[in-house]
Amino acid sequence: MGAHFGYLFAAYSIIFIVIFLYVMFIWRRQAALDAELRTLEARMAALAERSAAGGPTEPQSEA
Amino acid sequence: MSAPVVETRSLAKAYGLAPVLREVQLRLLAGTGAFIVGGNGAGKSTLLRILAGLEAPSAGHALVFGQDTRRLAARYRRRIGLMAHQSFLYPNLTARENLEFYGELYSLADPRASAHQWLGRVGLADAADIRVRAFSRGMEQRLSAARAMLAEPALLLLDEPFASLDHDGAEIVAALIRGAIERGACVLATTHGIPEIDGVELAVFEISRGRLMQHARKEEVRRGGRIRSLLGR
Amino acid sequence: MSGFAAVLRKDLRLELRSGESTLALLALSMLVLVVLVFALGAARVRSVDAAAGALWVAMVFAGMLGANRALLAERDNGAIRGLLLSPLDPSTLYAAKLCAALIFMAVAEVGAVILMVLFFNLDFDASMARLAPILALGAVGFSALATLLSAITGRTRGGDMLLPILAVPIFVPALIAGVKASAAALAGAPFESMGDWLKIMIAFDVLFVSAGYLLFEHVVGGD
Amino acid sequence: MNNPTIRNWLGFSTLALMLASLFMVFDYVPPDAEMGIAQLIFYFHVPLAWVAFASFGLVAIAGIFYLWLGDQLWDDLGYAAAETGMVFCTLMIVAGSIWAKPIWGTWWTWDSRLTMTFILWLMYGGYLMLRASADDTPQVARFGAVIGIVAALDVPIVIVSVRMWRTIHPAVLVTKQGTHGLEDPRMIWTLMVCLAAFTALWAWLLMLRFTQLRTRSRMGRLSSRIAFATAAASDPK
Repeated sequence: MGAHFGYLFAAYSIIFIVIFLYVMFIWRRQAALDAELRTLEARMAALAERSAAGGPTEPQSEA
Repeated sequence: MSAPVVETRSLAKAYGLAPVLREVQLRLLAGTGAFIVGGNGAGKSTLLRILAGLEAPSAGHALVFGQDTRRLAARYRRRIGLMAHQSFLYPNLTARENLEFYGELYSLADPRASAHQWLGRVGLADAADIRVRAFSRGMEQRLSAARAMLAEPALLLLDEPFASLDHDGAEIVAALIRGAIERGACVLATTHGIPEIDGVELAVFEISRGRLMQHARKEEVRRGGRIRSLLGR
Repeated sequence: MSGFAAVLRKDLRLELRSGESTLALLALSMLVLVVLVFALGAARVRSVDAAAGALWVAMVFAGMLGANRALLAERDNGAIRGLLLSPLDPSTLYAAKLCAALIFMAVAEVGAVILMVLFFNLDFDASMARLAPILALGAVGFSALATLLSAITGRTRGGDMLLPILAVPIFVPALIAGVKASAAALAGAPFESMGDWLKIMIAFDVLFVSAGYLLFEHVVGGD
Repeated sequence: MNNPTIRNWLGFSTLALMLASLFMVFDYVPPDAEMGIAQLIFYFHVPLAWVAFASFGLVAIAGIFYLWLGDQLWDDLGYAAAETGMVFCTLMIVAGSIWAKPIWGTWWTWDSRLTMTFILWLMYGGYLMLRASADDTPQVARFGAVIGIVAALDVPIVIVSVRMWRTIHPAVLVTKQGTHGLEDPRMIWTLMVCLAAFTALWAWLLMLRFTQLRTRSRMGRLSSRIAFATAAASDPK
């Protein structure tokens, strides 16, 4: 009976390790996403600054 | 006054983060011709592909015959002729077989007769039974023009129709464009330089930095083009 | 319907002109059979199970190659765009492409069956007649699936590699049924005894021909 | 759905349920008389199977809605479901295999259920490879939707064919098959708690990944708008 404890232990640890790894993977993607978001925010701030300095830059329609 | 054949409303297109077309407002009526000039990668071909329904705009609307080009029903697709950079021809079929095949797809009354007629019009009657893979670039271009006009479309979209054509070939294609406009079709073409087609009033637009602008005087564009090319585009 | 006939006629004409696909399919079938003869060893080569298995392996590989080639012709000069721009319905295009693929596969299969009989020391007898409908059902199912999937994989990076990865697992039920029914047919079993296997294959064919017909418009064209 | 409160609440209940199920498996439930201690793997194996199949079903449903409505939301949901489904399906196969070794004496046998699961695993592996090999364009989203639908359509035929394949051939091993007599009510309770725990875990992971993919899609749209605005701002007056 105790002889099979190794299998039981292996099964449960693999399940939890893989789930943990998947959560880590999501976590790292989130970090990358946050970094991307920061660059976007920086670009938006630059854009706002430029439009404040250079007057109205609303797209005009023509043709 | 009939409804415009082509109408775009605040049309925009981006590939990834690169804006290609912005705020494009274009209105073209039946029986008129318009040319778009602009450098390589200016978005001319993209605009034609969107109007043909081969690509979806990122924002805004493109209407052809009053229909959104994103979902063009077969009966509207039937009335559009597109001549693109790629010829859409099968290299292993002869010129005649290519035209007959497309004639059948467009359910022409007599594909065989139409193919024969168009081969004559583009001056390829002698090459009718030669496979397209043996064609020169100029011959393929002429056949491509015939393919686009085969079903007498009400809207003709031509991407660089004069590219790699010699003087005679350019004359032939120019005559076909004039003929199409005269029979009431709407023609929209892109070119590098400003074309002259005798007896036809052409509107000229320029795409620059993704925006479409109309030019009243052709000279202006010509000068602008020269300056841009001096600056290395 | 004239569009269907036009596309099919054009595909057959192109194929007759070059014979590329059918020849490549035949050559690949032959190579697969040869490899399996060597891999299985002389002792097992007389068994009908091995012969039926080898035949279906050959068919799957040949079918994959054929599906890849069928859309290749449309990619030269961007002809597929010309087709999508024409009044032709995407579903009609699918039907025509499916028929063309089926015809090429049928020709390759006839060749593969002859080679199988020779390589596996079988006889040309009544069992061949029983084999024919089984192979036909298999070819319909595989062409239906591969025509749909190759339109997907042909437009992605590394698509040639992706086609077998996507197609083979989905084809498994028809493959199981086909191999089992073929082995039974070669062993001389009566037709009724393989009824259940044939039902599976028919179900597979009906499902995937209709799925392809309905879904094809979503995988060609646009963007 | 994207509410962080719900997400946190789900996360905490997952944790609590997981701890409860671990306690029940290792301390509360009596081990099976015949199969011994390794039978305890079963309490996690069955919930894993349930969430894996639920995920794959969700891929097909999301695919149908994507093709129908064209809203990016459905593609994000389908992608997230395929990914979590793949994680749980892999775990189910691994746990089942570890269970099979002491009980059946082999890691793997071409039993009908195992075969069916393996084929599913291959199908959705293909789906994820397709998504990984291409950029996230509307075109690839449609490809994913089509494959998700086709794979789900195939599942019933796979089940029938694989079952027939195995019943006609005698099983290689004499196995004590699927029908687990859960005679003790404690066994049933344990299984119920484990099912709840894994369903919560699945919902939590799916929500995390789905929210993330939603954010990414929205950011894609936003950055393209910023690109347009930047170009407009630098236009000559």
